[in-house]
Amino acid sequence: MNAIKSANYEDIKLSNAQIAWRAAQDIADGAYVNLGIGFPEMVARYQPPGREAIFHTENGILDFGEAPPAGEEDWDLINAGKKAVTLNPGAAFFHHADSFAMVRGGHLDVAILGAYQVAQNGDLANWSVGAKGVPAVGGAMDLVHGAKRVAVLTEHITRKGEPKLLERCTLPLTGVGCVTRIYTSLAVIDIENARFVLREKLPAISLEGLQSLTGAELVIDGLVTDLNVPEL
Amino acid sequence: MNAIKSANYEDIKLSNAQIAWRAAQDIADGAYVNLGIGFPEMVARYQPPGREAIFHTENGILDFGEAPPAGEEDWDLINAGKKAVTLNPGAAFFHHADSFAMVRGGHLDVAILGAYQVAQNGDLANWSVGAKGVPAVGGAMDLVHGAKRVAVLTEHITRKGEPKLLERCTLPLTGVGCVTRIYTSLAVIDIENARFVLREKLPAISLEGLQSLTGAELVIDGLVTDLNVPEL
Amino acid sequence: MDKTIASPAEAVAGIADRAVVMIGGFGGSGAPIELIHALIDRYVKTGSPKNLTVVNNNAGNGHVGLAALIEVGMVRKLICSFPRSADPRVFTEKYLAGEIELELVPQGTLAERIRAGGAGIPAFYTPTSYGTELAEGKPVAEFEGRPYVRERWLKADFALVKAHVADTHGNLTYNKAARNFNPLMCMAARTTIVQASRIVPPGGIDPEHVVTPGIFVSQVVEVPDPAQEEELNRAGAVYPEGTSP
Amino acid sequence: MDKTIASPAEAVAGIADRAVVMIGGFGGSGAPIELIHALIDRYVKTGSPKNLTVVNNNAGNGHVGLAALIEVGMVRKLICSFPRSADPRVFTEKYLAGEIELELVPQGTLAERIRAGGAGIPAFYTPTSYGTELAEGKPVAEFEGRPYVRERWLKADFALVKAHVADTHGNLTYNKAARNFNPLMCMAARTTIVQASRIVPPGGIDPEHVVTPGIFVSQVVEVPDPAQEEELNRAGAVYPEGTSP
Repeated sequence: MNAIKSANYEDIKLSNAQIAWRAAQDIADGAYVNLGIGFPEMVARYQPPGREAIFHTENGILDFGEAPPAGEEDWDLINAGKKAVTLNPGAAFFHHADSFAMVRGGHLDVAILGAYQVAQNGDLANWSVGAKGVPAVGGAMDLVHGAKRVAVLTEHITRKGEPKLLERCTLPLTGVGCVTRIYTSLAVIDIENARFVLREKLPAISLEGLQSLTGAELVIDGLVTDLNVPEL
Repeated sequence: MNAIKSANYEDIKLSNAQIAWRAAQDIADGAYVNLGIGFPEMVARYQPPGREAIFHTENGILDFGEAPPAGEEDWDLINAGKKAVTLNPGAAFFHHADSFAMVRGGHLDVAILGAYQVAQNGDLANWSVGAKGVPAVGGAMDLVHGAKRVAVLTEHITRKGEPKLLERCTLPLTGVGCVTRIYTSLAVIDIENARFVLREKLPAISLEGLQSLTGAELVIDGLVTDLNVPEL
Repeated sequence: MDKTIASPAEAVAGIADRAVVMIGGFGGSGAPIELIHALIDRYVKTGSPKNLTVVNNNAGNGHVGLAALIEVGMVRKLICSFPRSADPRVFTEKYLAGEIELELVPQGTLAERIRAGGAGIPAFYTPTSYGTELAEGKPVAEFEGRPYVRERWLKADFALVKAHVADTHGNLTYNKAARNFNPLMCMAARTTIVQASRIVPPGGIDPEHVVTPGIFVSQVVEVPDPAQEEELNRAGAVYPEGTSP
Repeated sequence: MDKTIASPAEAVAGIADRAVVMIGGFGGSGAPIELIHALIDRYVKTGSPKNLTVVNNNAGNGHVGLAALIEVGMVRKLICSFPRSADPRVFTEKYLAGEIELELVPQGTLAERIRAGGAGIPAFYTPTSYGTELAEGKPVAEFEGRPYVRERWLKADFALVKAHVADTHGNLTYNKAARNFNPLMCMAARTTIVQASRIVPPGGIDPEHVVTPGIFVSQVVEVPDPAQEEELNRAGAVYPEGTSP
């Protein structure tokens, strides 16, 4: 990637909130959803009016809500990111084996996760940057093989300007052939038959420009529409 | 077996209640116990004073008590034999997977079951009399490989006068090498190193008489005491 | 989100011929009699669903509930642990006549296979049934010198479940030992249909007391004062009414 | 039968060197801080227990609870899913210095392995970790054309558990999401030691609301107003007090 492209990228790309907003539009009313720790958690804020998703957290809550005001935290009522949460009416508590029965047993409609890399065959790398440091996996490997639909939210390229959507992941895998849709800062891409199929892209970037920031072929198979997201 | 021996057997043998009484004396205070459907259920009546066992039923209750008076049954509160029961203070309900986690996971101190046949290697046959009719197994196969101690209550011989304690079971097995103690209508016998080791016998029967009603060698290894049981 | 369905008839309308149907309960406790009878009503009127595979601990008692489902001829195969009861004639006669298939499974293995189906565990090892004819043909492995039998998960197209209280999101509680197989079957079916004595709004069940979280439940239908199989049988009931046992 | 023990110190007195100890909690929620600190007190006084293998979802935070147990040098090996936290320095430094062994297990696999240990299931298959480096060396099998990894049960000599209410028979409830690994660990340990905010007589917990039945519990000790790890850390606490972080 050359510097000019990266500079341009910073100008046009969606913010994390905007990527989360776009992902939220695809969540059906009544869906059971797990949001990965960090940036994917923002998806909960952008549920379209009239739709009510139910959020699952691995540590044993269904239907938790917003964070409580500072000072009113109950530290027995936290999410997988160890942040204090509140409960919605209709919430339930359960132990970890039941929680991961929900995950592994295919009961979640969608899991939305962050990514270091995604390959065109659906492989995901999001838990380890390799040799150094302390490895930590949490529930990611369970989620990618459990939820009915596994979607990824990610910047289209790394801070160094390198593509994150690749022919093959080079980092340690979280799961094999598990991702079916990627919401990036530039585009919405489905994975079908081990290919990246472009569905939506920002009007501000050309198809060629997008391809040059992508580490594997972007296939056009049907309509490619504009990726329109409000200011947030 | 000849008819004379069988006639004599009927005169001297313990009643089912008496066999159950004897088995109850070996249950420690605080023990968690599962009693097989039917005759073994009588063991609960004969807990020695000052000892409190907690009874488990496969369908999902710990610490159930006596049957309620007729007409006061709650048919959602039954035991594994589908008989109405009551609860003791400290009872708990749980689903079948948790119930058999207790069984299979080695959490029960003792399971006390009936038997068609027991072999000197600890094999038990108590679920099927072979080809004809409808087979039914229930929780017996789980109990014999789960509880810390598996004991059997049984008549020493069949109604036809045939031995039930054998070198090898001839009926379909419930479990392999699982029984460690047998309370019969004539004796208390341990299974050790694939041998029947006689511990107690009724004073009214000779060692030779007992051996003649037993289908495998009765080994003497240590003291053999009198089997003394009150009238019940 | 509201999972409430107006009637048992509507709730069971989607069950197709040859479906695998788990039916909760242990004997009569926790047996969803009204859902079963609604299914029989449909069959009597339409001839469907038939050739069902039913998973239950037992094989019915008398001439109501599961026994009635078998008696009218809707069940091709039964997967259960204990096909005996106070009055098991309906199943026994069909079985001895070769009109119904039986897969006999030890009770704890049955429970664990259903849980495994719900938990995404395709197979597991258990000491239960090792060395017996119920383990014939199943893979065996040793762990720490002890032999175990490999068992497969059990899943269903539908589960018919009896709960005590449900909320409209499908969170459930049960009444006493009526819990038994019901929470497990909720997990293991593609579509879980629940009859509850009472349906309350979300928040009507304490989150600490939920036994089955709503994620495992597809539909809830209110059946106040549900029948108890044991009481029906003591009264000599037959279903459908007017048929002769 | 009364499983009550007078103090955390007495409750943890039997834990030997090289024991495998499961410690409940997810981060600070459900972490049995007082039992852990009692164990540290014993080690500080007697030099034992040491070379422990600890099973927990995490690796401690700050300088209290599990982090303190590691910091004083009692832990030889940690089995966990996520050894990161707001302040993971204690574990990180020992790990990078090669002073502590780490077995990293996906969170759902960790939970299921513990449950399997408690349920007498020596091994099971899961899709989790297939094709990743965490599955290296583990047997793989296909079911219905999909690959799965075989995982083994996990058992412990002791479990340290935090409950909300206990009765003297060991029946337990938990507070909100503090439930997490605690009920599973109760099942999987030879000796399960529970601290509860309140101990009530038998019958003090509704049988419908028991989360952990007493059969899984060996000892209960009352710890009213237990510490929350998060609050200790926000206050900059260090255990044992007076040591420097």
